[in-house]
Amino acid sequence: MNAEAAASGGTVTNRVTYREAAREAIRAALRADPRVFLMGEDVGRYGGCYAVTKGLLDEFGPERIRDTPLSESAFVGAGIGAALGGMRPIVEIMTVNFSLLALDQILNNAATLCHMSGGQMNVPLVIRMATGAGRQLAAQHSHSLEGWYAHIPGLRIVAPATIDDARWMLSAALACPDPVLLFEHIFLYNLEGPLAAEIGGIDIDRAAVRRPGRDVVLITYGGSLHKCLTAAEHLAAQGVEAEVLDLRTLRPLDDQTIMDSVRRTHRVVVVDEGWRSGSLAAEITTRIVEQAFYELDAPVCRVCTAEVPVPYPQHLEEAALPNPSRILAAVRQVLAHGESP
Amino acid sequence: MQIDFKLPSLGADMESAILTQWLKKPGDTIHRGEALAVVETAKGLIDIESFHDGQVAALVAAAGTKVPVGAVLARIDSETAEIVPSAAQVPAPAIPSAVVLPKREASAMTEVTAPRTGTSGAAPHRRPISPAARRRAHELGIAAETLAQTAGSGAIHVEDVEKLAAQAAPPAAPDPRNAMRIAIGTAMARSKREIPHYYLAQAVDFAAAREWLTGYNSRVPVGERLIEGVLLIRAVALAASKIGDFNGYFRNERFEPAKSVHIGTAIALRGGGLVAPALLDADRKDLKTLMQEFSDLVTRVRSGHMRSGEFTAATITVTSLGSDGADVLYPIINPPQVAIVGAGIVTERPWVVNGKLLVRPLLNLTVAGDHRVTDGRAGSRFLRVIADLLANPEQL
Amino acid sequence: MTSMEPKDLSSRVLTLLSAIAPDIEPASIDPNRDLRDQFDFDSMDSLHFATAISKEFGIDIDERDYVQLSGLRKACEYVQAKLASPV
Amino acid sequence: MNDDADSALTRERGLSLLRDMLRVRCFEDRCVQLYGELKIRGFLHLCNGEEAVAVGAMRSLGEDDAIVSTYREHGHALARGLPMNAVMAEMYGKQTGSSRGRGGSMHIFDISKRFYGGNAIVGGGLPVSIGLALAQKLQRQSTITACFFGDGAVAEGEFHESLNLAALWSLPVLFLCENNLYAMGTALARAESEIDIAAKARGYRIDAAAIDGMDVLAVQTAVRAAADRIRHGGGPVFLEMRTYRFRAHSMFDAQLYRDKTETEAWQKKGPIITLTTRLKAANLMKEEDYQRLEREARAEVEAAVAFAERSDWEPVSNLERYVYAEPAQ
Repeated sequence: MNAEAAASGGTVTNRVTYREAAREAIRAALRADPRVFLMGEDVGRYGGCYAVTKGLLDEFGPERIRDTPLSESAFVGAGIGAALGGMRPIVEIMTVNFSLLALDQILNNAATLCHMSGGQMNVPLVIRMATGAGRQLAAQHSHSLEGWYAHIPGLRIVAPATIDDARWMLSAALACPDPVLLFEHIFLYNLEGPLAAEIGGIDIDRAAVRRPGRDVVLITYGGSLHKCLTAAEHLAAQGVEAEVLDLRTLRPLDDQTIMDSVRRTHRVVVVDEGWRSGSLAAEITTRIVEQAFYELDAPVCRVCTAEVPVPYPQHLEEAALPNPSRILAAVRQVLAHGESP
Repeated sequence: MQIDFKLPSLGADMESAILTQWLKKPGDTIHRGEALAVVETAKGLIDIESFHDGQVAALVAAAGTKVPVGAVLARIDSETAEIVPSAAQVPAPAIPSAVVLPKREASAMTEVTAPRTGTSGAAPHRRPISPAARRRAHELGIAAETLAQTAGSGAIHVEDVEKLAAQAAPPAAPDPRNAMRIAIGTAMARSKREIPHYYLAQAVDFAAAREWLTGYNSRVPVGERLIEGVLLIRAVALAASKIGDFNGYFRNERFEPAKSVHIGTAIALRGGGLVAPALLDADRKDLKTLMQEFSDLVTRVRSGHMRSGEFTAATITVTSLGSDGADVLYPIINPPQVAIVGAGIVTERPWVVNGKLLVRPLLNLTVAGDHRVTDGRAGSRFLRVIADLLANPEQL
Repeated sequence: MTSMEPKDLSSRVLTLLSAIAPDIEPASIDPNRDLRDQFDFDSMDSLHFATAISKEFGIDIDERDYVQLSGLRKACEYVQAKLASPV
Repeated sequence: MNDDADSALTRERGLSLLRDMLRVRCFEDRCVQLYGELKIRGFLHLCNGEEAVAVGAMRSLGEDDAIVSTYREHGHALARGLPMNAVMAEMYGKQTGSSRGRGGSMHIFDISKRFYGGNAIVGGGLPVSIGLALAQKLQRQSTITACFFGDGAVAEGEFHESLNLAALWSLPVLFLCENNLYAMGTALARAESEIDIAAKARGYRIDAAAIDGMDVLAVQTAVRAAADRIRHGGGPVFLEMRTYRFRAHSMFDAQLYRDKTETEAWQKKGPIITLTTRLKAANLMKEEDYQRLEREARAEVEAAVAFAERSDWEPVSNLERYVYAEPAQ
């Protein structure tokens, strides 16, 4: 936040990066509530693998900005325990790729304790993770597993894809009595844009239409949002008005807003960086068939990552991931469907 | 040799940095691995090193400025630069461009059009129609709008569409003749469209055949007499079994020769229309048997008791105009068969026999062939075999 | 065979014609007109008609006489003549 | 490649070790430049300063022994004998790379050298290494498995589970911990309650020792002795190689967590300087030898760069190959 914004307050907007917005969200949370503390690998001295937490150690000290050893199961479990014990921890898992080492704690403890204890205990924990591919980090560092976590009852899963969401979603997540997993796609950190100074009541329950349209809806989240917006601009030049729907919350899914878009456009493309089989895109497609079957003028089309471990070379990675070209091809397909052969 | 010292990329997602401090000034010597400047990145201050020994020639970027990755920061005079030029100069094979989103998708997108139903905006209550029903309506040529107006408010399914189509049909029972007309039309249109026909005609001296026939008929009771048509059928059958390329089907882009010879005999119906049921194994039956079967066939056609198999079994068709009609008949092949023999009427004509001009009963025989299977030379050979058999009826 | 009442003869010949050409409406037949013109009678129809008459009335019909069976009235007259003076 | 580590230091043996370390050092420095020029992308973890561990260990391991490495693996791969052309082409992501370009810097594999590759997940290789050792034991093979990992892995659960299982089943595995004092950006003392890693290993009743990771001769001798013990059924051995990395943890690291003076102090006692000083003192080599070896090493690296530059990209049509085993041709 540069000086003149802070000084004037009010609704003046200034230009920040997604990274700075995310940092400001953590800073504001730490200031607002003494129970809040941050824990994760290299979040302190190193300043965060993606530099989101740079400078927080100097401002809040080592007790509330806690570097951990490379012991994901231990420090995520510790986050759960601290939440049970009355704190409001923010745990950073460097990337979703390392969260697999803490999957047991997340699934069998964080997500399950409330129900297992008959509602006596809830886990007000927020876990932040970087996610996604596109920086040639190869197979083990390029996973998109939001769909896995969105499968687990007891967890809330959110994916801030805009600078405003990066800034304001965290407070809503911290206020939630249940564990919230917040996914930050690595492509978004350098995103720069205006940040509204004060947005009251940002929720984590609703999807958002980022671009209204008429002929087709692109349903997406996180790192794929901006690919869809790019595709939508190309389509507009062709006279095709594409609606772009940012899911924002992946569990629970905002069925109401999804079906509204389907009713307006009758043609659907779901863009999801996960692998197609058993993906979030599969779940969304099934719900549309269950709830808006007669609104469909064409089968739902999905654009997902090719079912391969993400390869290192740029041209193979690009071919594997959803990209505007593949989104445009999918739109052509749903628009052509059903026209006279 | 002077080298550009550029801002290196220091991280997977680093796009630029702020040059905070120069550690060398023009004229200073610099060693490989020695820090030349300090830049401010999202991750903090990072020293950037020179990869060559040499002397700083000039500082290009000013301290405090934001510089994109790859921008020239300084120039260095280097002695060690004579080793292999830094990889940057060597042209790397281009990354296949097809992968990168073409800048202007517009051209490739020309065929994208907004769906026709302009009403999809704030359409009033939209009657639910199942995809299957929508497709069936399309097949039956019923517009979605008319579907939507049908009574009731529930979803429209396939059976609803078919009921609607049935009601829309004319109350009178469809005229069978009309249905047959459509069937013949469709087959003939398809034949014209798909089969490259070639036609050959030849006049045949029918005198011997007629003479033979009159003699035969005079020796048998009325019920066992033959007609000219059966002679032609027998001749074509024998010719077809002799030259197999005219006897069979053209399917899946290739010719399938038939093992047996079933002659499709064109029988005109009263008041228009034509059927061509098959006389099975006509090459293996004598004229007497063929005549009985042919006679039975015509009787059943007249009385409408046809067996469906008989319509599809024919491997080649013979058609004629009977006793009064055109001189020459140019028939259309009945798909999937690959040939058809046509006979005009027999008429008295001047004809040269052994150099003398005589009056003879001539029959104009034609054959239409499928050029995908046979060609003119084979066609005329086939025609000549038929003509020779008719000229020597005792061989039939 | 005694000569037959003309009415009786023509009804029997008409019955024969309907038998071999069931697709012809008997009432629509013009006795004086040629069957070929009216109903596209072909050589097979003529042979069937001749065979039926020959069997019905037990008379032999030479091929050359088919032309005399080309219409209904003509056929009746032919049969009448044949019956009157069997050759 | 398994010459006798115990024999007295000769010129020939000394220069051979120096040559191998210089090959690694020049390769790593060239990678920094190539990364700056966008030729190499993704993450890049360099092992400057840890060359003695790679060269000394590989010199004492058998050709058929199994090797499990980490994402800081270029030195291990080159010392193990993987062709430099293939390793550099893999850095570029070219089809001629050691993993057909699919793995990149962190995932270099070569089955012909039984080099079971790097692993981007800290500690990820430990369970795999005891599995390889179990297979060797069950098949009564005389080979062993060497598992390289850093001090960061010591804090992972897999470290505890793997060491316990290896000791419990007396598996032929040699644990080689490259303790370079930092787990990414976290100093050892801020990550481990007990910073004597060798002592930790003894807690599992595993024979463990701490070695000066900067002394290639010491490393070679220690690894040779440990490998012999394991080969003769002595059960797992744990060697803590105390060393230091001269460059950042990886590309895009401002090294806020340590002071430049510390790095400079360690550079003065680096593996290459240590060996060169000793050889010169025993006048087994002269400065021209050093210059020649460095020139040869740099030329080999440039040849590898040229090879990588002209190599082809894997065609996109092959994207979905090798997800599952391909039927034997």
